[in-house]
Amino acid sequence: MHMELSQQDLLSLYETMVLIRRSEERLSRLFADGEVPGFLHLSIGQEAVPVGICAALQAVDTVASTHRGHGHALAKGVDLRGFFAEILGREEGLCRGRGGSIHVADLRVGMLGANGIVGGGLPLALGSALAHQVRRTGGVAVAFFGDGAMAEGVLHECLNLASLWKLPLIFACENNGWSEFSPLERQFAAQLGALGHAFGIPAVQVDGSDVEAVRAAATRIIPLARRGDGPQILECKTFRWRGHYEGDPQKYRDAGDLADARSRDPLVVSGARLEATGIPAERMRTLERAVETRIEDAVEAARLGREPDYAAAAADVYTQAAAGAHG
Amino acid sequence: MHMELSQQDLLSLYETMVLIRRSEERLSRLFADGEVPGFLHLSIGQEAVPVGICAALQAVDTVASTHRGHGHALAKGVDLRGFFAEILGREEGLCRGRGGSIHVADLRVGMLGANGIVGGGLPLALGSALAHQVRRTGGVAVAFFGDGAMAEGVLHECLNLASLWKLPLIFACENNGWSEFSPLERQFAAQLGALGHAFGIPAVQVDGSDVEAVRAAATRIIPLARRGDGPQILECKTFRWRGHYEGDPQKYRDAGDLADARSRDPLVVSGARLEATGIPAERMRTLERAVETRIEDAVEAARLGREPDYAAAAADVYTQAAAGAHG
Amino acid sequence: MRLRLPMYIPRLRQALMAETRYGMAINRALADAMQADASVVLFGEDVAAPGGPFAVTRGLLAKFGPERVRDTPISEATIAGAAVGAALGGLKPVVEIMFMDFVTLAMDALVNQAAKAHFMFGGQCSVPMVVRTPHGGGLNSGPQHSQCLEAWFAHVPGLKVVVPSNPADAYALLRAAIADPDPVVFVENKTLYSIKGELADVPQPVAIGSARIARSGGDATIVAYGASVAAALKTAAALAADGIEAEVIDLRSIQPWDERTVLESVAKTRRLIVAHEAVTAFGVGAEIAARVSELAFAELAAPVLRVGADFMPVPFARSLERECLPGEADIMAAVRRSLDWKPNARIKP
Amino acid sequence: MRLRLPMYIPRLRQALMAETRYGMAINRALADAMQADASVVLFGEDVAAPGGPFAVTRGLLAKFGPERVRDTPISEATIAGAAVGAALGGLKPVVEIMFMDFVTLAMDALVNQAAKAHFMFGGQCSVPMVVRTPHGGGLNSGPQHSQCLEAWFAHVPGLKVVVPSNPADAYALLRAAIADPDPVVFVENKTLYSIKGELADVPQPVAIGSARIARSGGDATIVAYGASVAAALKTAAALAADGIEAEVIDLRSIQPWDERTVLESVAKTRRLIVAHEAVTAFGVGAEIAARVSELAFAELAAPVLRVGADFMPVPFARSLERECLPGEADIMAAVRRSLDWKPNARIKP
Ligand SMILES: Cc1ncc(C[n+]2csc(CCOP(=O)(O)OP(=O)(O)O)c2C)c(N)n1
Ligand SMILES: Cc1ncc(C[n+]2csc(CCOP(=O)(O)OP(=O)(O)O)c2C)c(N)n1
Ligand SMILES: [Mg+2]
Ligand SMILES: [Mg+2]
Repeated sequence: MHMELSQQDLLSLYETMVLIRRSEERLSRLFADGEVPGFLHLSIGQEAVPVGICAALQAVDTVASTHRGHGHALAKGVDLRGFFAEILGREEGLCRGRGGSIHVADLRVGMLGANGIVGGGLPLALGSALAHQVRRTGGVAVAFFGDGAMAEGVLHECLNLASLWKLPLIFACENNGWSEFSPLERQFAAQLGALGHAFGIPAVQVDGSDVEAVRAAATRIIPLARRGDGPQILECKTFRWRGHYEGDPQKYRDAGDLADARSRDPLVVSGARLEATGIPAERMRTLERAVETRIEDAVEAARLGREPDYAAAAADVYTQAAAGAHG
Repeated sequence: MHMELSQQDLLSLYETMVLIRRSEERLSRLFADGEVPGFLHLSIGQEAVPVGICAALQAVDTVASTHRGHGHALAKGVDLRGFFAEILGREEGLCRGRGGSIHVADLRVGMLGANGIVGGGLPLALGSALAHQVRRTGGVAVAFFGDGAMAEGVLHECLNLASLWKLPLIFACENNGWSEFSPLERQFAAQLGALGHAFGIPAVQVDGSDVEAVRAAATRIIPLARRGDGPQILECKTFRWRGHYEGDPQKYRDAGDLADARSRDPLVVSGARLEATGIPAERMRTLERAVETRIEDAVEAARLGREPDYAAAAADVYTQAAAGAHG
Repeated sequence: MRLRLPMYIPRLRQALMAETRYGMAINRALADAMQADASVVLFGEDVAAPGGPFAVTRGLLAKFGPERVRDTPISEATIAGAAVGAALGGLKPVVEIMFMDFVTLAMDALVNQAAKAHFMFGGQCSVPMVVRTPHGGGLNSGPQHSQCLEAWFAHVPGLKVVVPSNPADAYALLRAAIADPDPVVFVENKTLYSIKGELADVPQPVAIGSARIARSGGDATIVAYGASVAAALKTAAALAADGIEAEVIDLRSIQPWDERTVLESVAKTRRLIVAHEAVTAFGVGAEIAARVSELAFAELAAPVLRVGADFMPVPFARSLERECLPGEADIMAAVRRSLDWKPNARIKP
Repeated sequence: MRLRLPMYIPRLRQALMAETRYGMAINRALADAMQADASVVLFGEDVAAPGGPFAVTRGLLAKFGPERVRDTPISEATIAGAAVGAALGGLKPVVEIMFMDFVTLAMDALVNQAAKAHFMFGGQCSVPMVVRTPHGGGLNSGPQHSQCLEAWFAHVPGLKVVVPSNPADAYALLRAAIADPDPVVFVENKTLYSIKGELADVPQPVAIGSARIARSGGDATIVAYGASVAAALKTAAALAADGIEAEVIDLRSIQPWDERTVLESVAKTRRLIVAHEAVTAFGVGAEIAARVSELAFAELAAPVLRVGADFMPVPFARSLERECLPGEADIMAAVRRSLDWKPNARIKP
């Protein structure tokens, strides 16, 4: 179906998925211990989507993310220490402790931010794609959004405008079947593909638990957007293992649905594939341990981090001290 | 293609179209003479759409209109004197001179108002349809909207929600090919029918210059919505003869486009059809003169009307005097 | 009808004045209103089957069925717009916007449609709808989940705005809002959902636009609303230990607001502090300060002082958020500044 | 750089200080900014081929091509949101929302995204975008095409808000807004588009946040912005005939606003009237009145008075709209009230 990846490439995808999985598992424990302020939305079970897509991106490319954005951030290569420090609310955080999990951003690597507004990333990505087009950067923009976001009117506006302007924009839907506590079938009456079709935007559906499949699809369609063919839709069917947020008891979800979700573990899928390539089990364990070490290092650094600087925050409402008073 | 109308029915449709045409022509002259404050958006050339659709409605049914709403208002049966008095800014106006052309409403006949916000009528109509459904009124709601409004996100949200909730809602698109000064092809990348299809909403396209065709389609689909089959789309291809607003020199429009528009005059189409039924020319002229007389009467009454009552307006910000002060 | 309770029957009083959480008081108000009036319907994101993101609408779907209690997709513009149409169609919709930050997506329906229909259509119709929405920080939810935007709505003729500070008011004001013929923005401070307070079996009605004197005093007036009322009351208690008696007024309604009660208090205390969680600049306090500074110019012994959030998006980290949002200490400092104000103190620009 | 013109060369002065309409000054600012900086792009409804609904962007498509000057569909939320993304991507978008009433559809992008990105991302990036939008009545456009909603934006930390009152300021403030690294809401009063004023060939820059003393005087201060500046100046001229010298301050920027200039004036005149076209209640004037009442408490000889639109949606009919919107007579009445104010006048609640 798609071209074979080298063992090395596959391993690298696997490694990033492990990084996301272990980071979020670590965050879950930190959250339970009261070390993470605010909400925490984990993407465990969905790792193949950001990893597969970001593997097909270049440094110049940009991504706009969602409230469930850890995977997008890590796959796009944000600084790991800055990532943990942000979520723990430290001065050393990517956003100096002002944003938290739901606003993790690292503009240096083209990660335009997680977003607290469902659908909020769509027009941002569209604007970013416009910048790529006008400035001829050769880049594309990716808008990640969930199945729940499909109900927001802004999706429609963005499909239309992206199509009219032939923008280098990838609509990357992470369809995990849930909007918070409500299942997709009570949230959205259309198929994204049909919708794209109406706007003349090609759409591909892919198994979002299979990182190779996601990467293959992304690798096929992103160059189309890049060369000026206009926007592309990539819908990834995926599974949310955890609650909507940490602490969500998921009473609305029956055991069958949860079991279904866990039956397709992207790590297991890729792990098996790797095993089949004859990779030594030891090499896998080494890789996993190396990832865990990096994470522990980042967590420790974050814990030792400073309280965010309030005066600096107050001075950062505008880019430079404005004349006059604000109140 | 559609069932034959009796001469009497056809005449009645024709009469309402004449009422709209002559009313707007009269408004155009009053506007040129400085008697109409504000903007004026005329629907000359588009009369068959509201007349054909409203002919298939019942008294309980409701319509939400647009900035180009005179036709919807008159076809739904608003009071003619109140209509002119409103547009001339008189106390006797339907809205006591507070709304004007762009806000003409007559709740008594289920006309929920012209609307200054493009797309603004869509969720209003959806809510009205919800009320019909919950209160089991047996009614349906109609959302009139232009082709330009299709780009607003709220259309998407309303298609989705109406489909999910199987609301008795008619999406009535008046596709005249123009959004103000911009042609449809630079405004919208999709076909409405395909969009409806994506949401599982049946869509019909019809010649919006042929009142019989519009009525026939409306008569076919409105009962479906009424009996609980859910929302329906009726797209009417029509022509805007005048500028976007009165005073618009239409420099953006070439002569061919204007000639095209005028080549399909709903009055001529229906007039010819009536003639073919053997109706005496005299009867037609009598009808026209009667309409003109009604209009002149309404204009005269409006001219003699009072200045709107400012104190009454100030007291009408809320339904009843609220405790305390507002500022 | 309110039962007057003889104070010498404490057991009965207990029974009739049960402790209820703020969130549950709202739940009961919704249930009672729906019971009393079949035209009241509820819709919003996750309000039906899941019972609401803050469990405020729990049980209502089971009680009133899927026709009247509905989950919507994530479509705030249409939730609000549909409420307007439903209200015009004879229903009394109560809709929820999950966080006040998301009203940004529903402003057209609220401001251009709901607020204006009664006036703009010459009084032909009313728009009896309620938008419930939680505002405020304190949960480290960050810049896009913590805003207090009620000043926007107070600036729009045609909308009413209420912000209850306790369970009894939450109940009574929600009933009043649902009964009101006009659109009401009903603002719930998220940190209040779990606080407890007394709620009578037959609760006393509260009129929209009427403030409540939460504590009497003659030395200074503190006007507050929502979560800031508790902070004001704590401040007043601390001041009382020093022999200073602050009067605390719980505004309850922002639009209309109870000018008379505030002015009467200021006529007595000659000092006014306005406290709210919203950003100070261009906030609700500005209107109150401006109005009282005008009408009570001669009575004021010190300038009206305002306490609100610092001028920044509500930051995420605990220490940042705590410092940004106003608290007891800020209200205390303002009261002290007011009391210490010297008539010939001259603050240079 | 500003050319200092020798006043004895009137012909040269004429040449360099041509009369320009407000709308054309904006057009020229756009053209000059686009000429100077290839990253400036323009998009909005009917701004390109049709040249803008008020002809403000006429000719720019021809000059700068379809890549940089674009017509959009009717999608306000996405226009504003795309501007944020484009700004993050290295462009300097200037977008148009055709009437300020339609910003109701674009609030999320402006308030939750544009305003917060710089702060919320820890200063990593800026959002150099401008939203141009016309506000105000006077054209009998009715309740949904006449609103002045600038107070909303002034309440949002992270946004800047400017409202020029004349062609020279329109030019200079638009250049400043485009050059500014932060999001600026640039508000144009529709009735001003056709007014004429001088605009130098090399116009003097104006800093956002700096007010302008439009007329000097020692008896009372009138602070105004936008279209109300002309009314204030006319009022001042009429007062001068009676020997009363009012100082008129054109605020120009609402957020930030030039507190210092206002306080300095009030220190001199001891009387302040704030005038704007927006609804008085919870409007921009409330903040200015509250702030000055606090900081200049000891200096004020009379309460700060506010003049704004009456509390209602802007009505359609000519007589209604005229009566609703504030004018010279209202400003005059307020100045007189201020001047006549007796120290022991006591207004009962
Ligand atoms: C505009 C807006 N409305 C509502 C919410 C509350 N909310 C946060 S996540 C969410 C569900 C999103 O579902 P989906 O897009 O499928 O993403 P997932 O959580 O499944 O990753 C909702 C309703 C929000 N953050 N923003
Ligand atoms: C939300 C909003 N955006 C923009 C406008 C300005 N406007 C008024 S009519 C119009 C074009 C509408 O085109 P269409 O929907 O096709 O209706 P038509 O005028 O052709 O009847 C525009 C852009 C508006 N009134 N409301
Ligand atoms: Mg989902
Ligand atoms: Mg059209």
